[in-house]
Amino acid sequence: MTNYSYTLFIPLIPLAMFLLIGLTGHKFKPIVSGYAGTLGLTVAAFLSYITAIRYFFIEGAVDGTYPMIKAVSTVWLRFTDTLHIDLGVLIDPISVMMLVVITTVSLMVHLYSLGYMKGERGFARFYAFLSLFSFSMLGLVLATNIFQMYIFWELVGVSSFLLIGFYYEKPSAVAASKKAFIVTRFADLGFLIGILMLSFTTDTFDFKTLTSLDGPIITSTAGASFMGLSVITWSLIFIFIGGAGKSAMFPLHIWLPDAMEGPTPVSALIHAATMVVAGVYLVARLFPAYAIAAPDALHVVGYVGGFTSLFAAVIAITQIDIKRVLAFSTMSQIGYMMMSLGVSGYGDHEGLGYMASMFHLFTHAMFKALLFLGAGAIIHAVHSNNMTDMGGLRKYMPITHITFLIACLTIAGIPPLSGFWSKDEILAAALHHNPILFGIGFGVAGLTAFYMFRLYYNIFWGTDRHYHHTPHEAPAIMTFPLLFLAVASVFSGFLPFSHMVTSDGKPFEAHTDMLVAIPSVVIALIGITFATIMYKKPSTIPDRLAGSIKGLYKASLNKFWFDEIYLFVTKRVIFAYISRPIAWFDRHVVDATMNLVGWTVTTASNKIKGLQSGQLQQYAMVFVSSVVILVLLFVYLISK
Amino acid sequence: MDILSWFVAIPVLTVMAILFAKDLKQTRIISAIGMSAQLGLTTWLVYAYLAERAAGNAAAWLFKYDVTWFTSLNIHYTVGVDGISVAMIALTSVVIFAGVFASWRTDYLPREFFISLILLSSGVFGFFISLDLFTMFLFYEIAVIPMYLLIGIWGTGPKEYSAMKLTLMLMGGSALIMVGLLGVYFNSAPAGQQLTFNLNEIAANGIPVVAQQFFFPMLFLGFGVLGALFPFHTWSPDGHASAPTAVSMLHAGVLMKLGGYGAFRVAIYLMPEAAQDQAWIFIILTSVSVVYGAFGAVVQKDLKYINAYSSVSHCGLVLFAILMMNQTALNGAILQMISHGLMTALFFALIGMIYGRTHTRMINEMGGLMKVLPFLGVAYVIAGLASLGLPGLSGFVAEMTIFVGAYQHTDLFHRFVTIMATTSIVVTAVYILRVVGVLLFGPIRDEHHLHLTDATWWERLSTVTLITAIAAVGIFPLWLSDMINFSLRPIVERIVAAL
Amino acid sequence: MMTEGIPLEYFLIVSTLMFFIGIFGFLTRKNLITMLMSIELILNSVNINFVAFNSYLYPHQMQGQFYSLIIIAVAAAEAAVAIAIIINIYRNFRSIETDKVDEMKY
Amino acid sequence: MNNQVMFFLLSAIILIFSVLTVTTRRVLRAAVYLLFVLVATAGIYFQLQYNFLAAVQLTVYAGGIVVLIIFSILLTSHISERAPRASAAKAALSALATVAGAILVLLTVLQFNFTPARLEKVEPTVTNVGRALVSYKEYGYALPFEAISILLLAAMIGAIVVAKKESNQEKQK
Repeated sequence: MTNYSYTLFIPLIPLAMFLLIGLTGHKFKPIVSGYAGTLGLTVAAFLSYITAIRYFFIEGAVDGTYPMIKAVSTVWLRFTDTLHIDLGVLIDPISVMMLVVITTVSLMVHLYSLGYMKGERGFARFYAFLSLFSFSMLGLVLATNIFQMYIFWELVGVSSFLLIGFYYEKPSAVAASKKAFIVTRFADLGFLIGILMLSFTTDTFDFKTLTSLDGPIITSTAGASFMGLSVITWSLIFIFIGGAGKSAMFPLHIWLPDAMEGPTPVSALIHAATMVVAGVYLVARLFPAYAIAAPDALHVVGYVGGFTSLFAAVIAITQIDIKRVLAFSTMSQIGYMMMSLGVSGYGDHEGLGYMASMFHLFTHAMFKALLFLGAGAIIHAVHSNNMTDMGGLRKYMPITHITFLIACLTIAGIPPLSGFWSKDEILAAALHHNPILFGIGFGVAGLTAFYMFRLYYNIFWGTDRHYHHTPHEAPAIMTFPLLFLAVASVFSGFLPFSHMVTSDGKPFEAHTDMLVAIPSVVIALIGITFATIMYKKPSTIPDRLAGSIKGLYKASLNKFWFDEIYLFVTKRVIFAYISRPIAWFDRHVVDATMNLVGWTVTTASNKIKGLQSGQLQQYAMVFVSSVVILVLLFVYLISK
Repeated sequence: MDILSWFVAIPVLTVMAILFAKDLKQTRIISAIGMSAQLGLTTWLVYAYLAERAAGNAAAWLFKYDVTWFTSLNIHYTVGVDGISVAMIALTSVVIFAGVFASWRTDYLPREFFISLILLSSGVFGFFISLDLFTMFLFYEIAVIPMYLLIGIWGTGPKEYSAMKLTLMLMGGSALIMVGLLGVYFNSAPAGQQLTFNLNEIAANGIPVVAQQFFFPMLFLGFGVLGALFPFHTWSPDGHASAPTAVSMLHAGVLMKLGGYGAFRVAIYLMPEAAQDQAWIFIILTSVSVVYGAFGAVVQKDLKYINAYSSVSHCGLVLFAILMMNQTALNGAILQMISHGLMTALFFALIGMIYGRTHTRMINEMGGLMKVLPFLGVAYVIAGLASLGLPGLSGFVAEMTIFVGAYQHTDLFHRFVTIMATTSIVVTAVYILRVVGVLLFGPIRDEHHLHLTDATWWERLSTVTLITAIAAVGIFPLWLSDMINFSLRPIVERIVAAL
Repeated sequence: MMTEGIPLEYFLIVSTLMFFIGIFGFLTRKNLITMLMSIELILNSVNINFVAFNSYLYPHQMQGQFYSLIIIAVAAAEAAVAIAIIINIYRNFRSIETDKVDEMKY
Repeated sequence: MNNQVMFFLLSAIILIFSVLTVTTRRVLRAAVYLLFVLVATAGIYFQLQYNFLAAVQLTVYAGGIVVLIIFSILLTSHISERAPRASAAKAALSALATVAGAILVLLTVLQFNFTPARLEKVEPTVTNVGRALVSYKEYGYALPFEAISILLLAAMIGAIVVAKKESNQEKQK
């Protein structure tokens, strides 16, 4: 077996950069930090590519299976003899794939930010956080055990928090970062409970043991059950809640649109390409457990994913803020991936959904990062996030325009761009397993094409707006990542994913199902056509259409009022009916009880003090009457 | 003199030296030297302890030393350390060291202040090294009583009230402890044999179960008061809010740990049968503490109140874990004591520093301080992240150990309350982020705050010491955890054997 | 015998009544001097008791008589000291009413 | 018969003047009434044939203490001054307590059956009293005698100190 221990450096280099920039960044010129971070990531990316090439092409499958290799592992914290958190590096197809995705996108974002963030206050801080994020995300995907994953899970959460709140003087950014952290934290609670339940049942955290076919999960007979589902199922559902939180699945999605308050490169990296797919990655990581031991949990995953993808697509149609459109589109696409996992079986061609999900994860990372970076370039030029402030930009920003168009076509699923291939596999998998989900997926494909082109036309076509200064193309340091990602978006579809990343590690032959491919292309084209009619030239159709379905339009525009519901629950219910009463109870009941004890003692002592009045005759009176009473008692009453 | 007694002697010597100091300058230099020596000694102790263990010395207690000081009642001055006490001593040294620097600029009666503060720490050290229950109690009282003066004289706000409340409630706890200890003493040996206060001898003899049932709740409650057990925690918000910075640090950071440590060392260790029988009552109370404290913190407006309630929650977790009575949870309890000690000390230090600049602790009167006070801001964020259990900082290690340990129980009740307790991590995130969001982020709310100056060197030293310790525990928890585990094993075996 | 026809009980009744009259005076009079006089009444009633008991029950001894003597002596001493104190109080308080002399309370 | 008449007369004087002593509102009169009581008590002693005691009673009490009291009264209050009436509640309570006490004691006393001793009586002559007073043998009272002497001395000095000290302080002021 090959020695992969050098992969340890892939996460450690960004960590070192984080510490270096974080501790000494303020001593140098800001740009030094940027170069240092970028350089570090370049090395990491280089190592990742080497690893991928070695793993997939040089070493290849052993006995027809891609092995799961623990390259490095050291005990970090011991709970019991069997339960201990190890820190290590796990090499298997999905982790290697994720290494490539993360380092690539992260490197592009690092480069891009050199231009985008130029002159910002806190430039060094930005790069420090980016490095921290890269470290955490790489640690997450390389995790050898579920607790290590949880550790890095939290770390990516906090990096995301820090980056969303990068403009910490802006109240909306602060609120968004807080929201993101708390919502995902809430989900992580589910994750943690899931881990506790799982570890209690199986007595291990180790992924290799958990997912092996003769491991404790899969071999364990259902055991105790609760509400008809086994403990394993429950724990996997809880773990999925964690994943759903990070991946912004319904109903834990509300943080993602707000997270767009962060700098745009961050949105591209964290909230489009890498961190938000952690949930998908988590389910994929435990996939054998889901697929074999807890199919019910997998169904939950599928339905949640399917519903989210539809739900988000509907909202995306009406949003004005271009980053929000992209955010909902991200949600929708991740829902797609989840759905795909949900409709997958285990092994061989049954595992098509799994493969498709990973495939889509890969391609999505490329084109979504591209879209966000493109959006960033546009925002950089226009100084606004709203598409109502844009229009006719195609002549000012040709490179951005072309790359953005490519990305739109990719996400819409037009062959032969990468999005087509991955989406096609997903739909094929859904068709075989669950027609309802297929229907949803099919509809979402059309909606996606529609809203993406609505976005595209609104930005690049239509009339010029009144710009403060003439928009101009971004500098080369920003356009290079766009071009690179555009190329990746175009060609990544041709990667032989079914030969590399499969549910059981064994390659299989996937073929394009014309029965699925043709309708999906057709519906995408229909979506694009509608968008072209409505938005290419200024027209009144959108307004009239909106008028005719007013209720739905309004619901979509307001994101189905989910923010308001959450706000209601947190502010009105938790604050007003739990926290405040508890605080009140503490002050006015518990504390008052203690004070009452004190008051009783003081008052009693004051009263007793009053007895000692200094009045001689009062004492004498008491003395005499007491003697009389005592004599009466002892001589006459008790003795007789 | 034996090595451990120096831990008591150095503070006492420092206090005596301070008596000859002329002004603030000399006082603080002497204090700093004394506490640095203490920190150095602690480092040496940790090293020596680990070296002994590495050399294969498997005795439960190391560096033992024994003198009889009251023959007729068989009271000894017996000292010794195991992994748990070494950890607690290390915590105390770090916190007192940071505390001295945090109160660098005490201008009102500085000599008296430092004398009380350091005297208090000598009590704490004595408590952690004692193996004789009576001596332990003596040191406990030494640690608790200067608190009254420290809050009553150097405090802010309704300081007399708070000091009185705190002292009286803790004295109430002490009274229970005293009764419990006497109960233990009179049941410490079979009839006709010499009664003893020695922890190990009592453990070896065992206490009759009937007596246990009676004295366990007294001892547990008595220590629980100091450990902020619901509903006896209300001294904590007022006390902490009124106390001066270093006192809050030491009190929340170390003194509250005396409660947890005592509950574990005395109540649970000596009376496992009763503990097993009655644990459910206290488990309910502690899990209430955990959740209640967290929710209570959400709506507070005063920084110190927030932290005090947060302490209630975190210390509740300590007692909660102790009551789970298995190796992992107990290990978690000790880790949590250390972790909470460090981070709450950091919090209070920072709150003191911020208060010293803005002259308010109301979060809604401040805002955007990150911009003017970047060092303190970053430190506050780190403290907050430690508090909400971010991996890589100490809180995570401790909480996870507790949760995993507590969940290992086979019966449903324990697992259910564990899940209840885990919800606190979300609520913790809510209040921590709320404070960070309002206090540090956003626009600057008060124009006067624009001209604030960032941390001075002593403030930096104080916070960096604590942050380093937090990160050290958080990043390399294994040595600490293994050290504690090693010493816990015989204790847990004894507890389990008794059941 | 000069006590012929007078049973012991008669003396005791007189002394008891005198005793309680003294107590009543002590309880009701506010003037310190009248209180002192009440005390003298009480002491006298006791003396009568002692003497009567001695005479009737233990005529072969003289304890009762001596007790009375000693009591008289003590009463004299007491009166002297008490009056010194009273005068002192009067100097300080310009009054010898008991309810005004309650500085020592609490 | 004479004895009885004499006794009742003395008893009546004692009781009536006792009551008057504690009830009169004029302090000086109270002192005079007290004098009557003390004299009547001396009469009782005479009747019991304790002549020495009676003499002491007359000299020390009637002659010494009452005079002392009268002097102090003159020092501390006006002749015309009338003591304030005790409050009704206080008087009632005191009366209740004393009456109850008196009844209780009387009941006890009268229930008890005293049997007068038929022993040879030691004549309480001055000779006998004097001998016993300074004797340190059996039934000798040397020790109480010395004790009382010291007490008297102490009281004397004490009285002087108490009465004098304040004036010194006043001077210092």
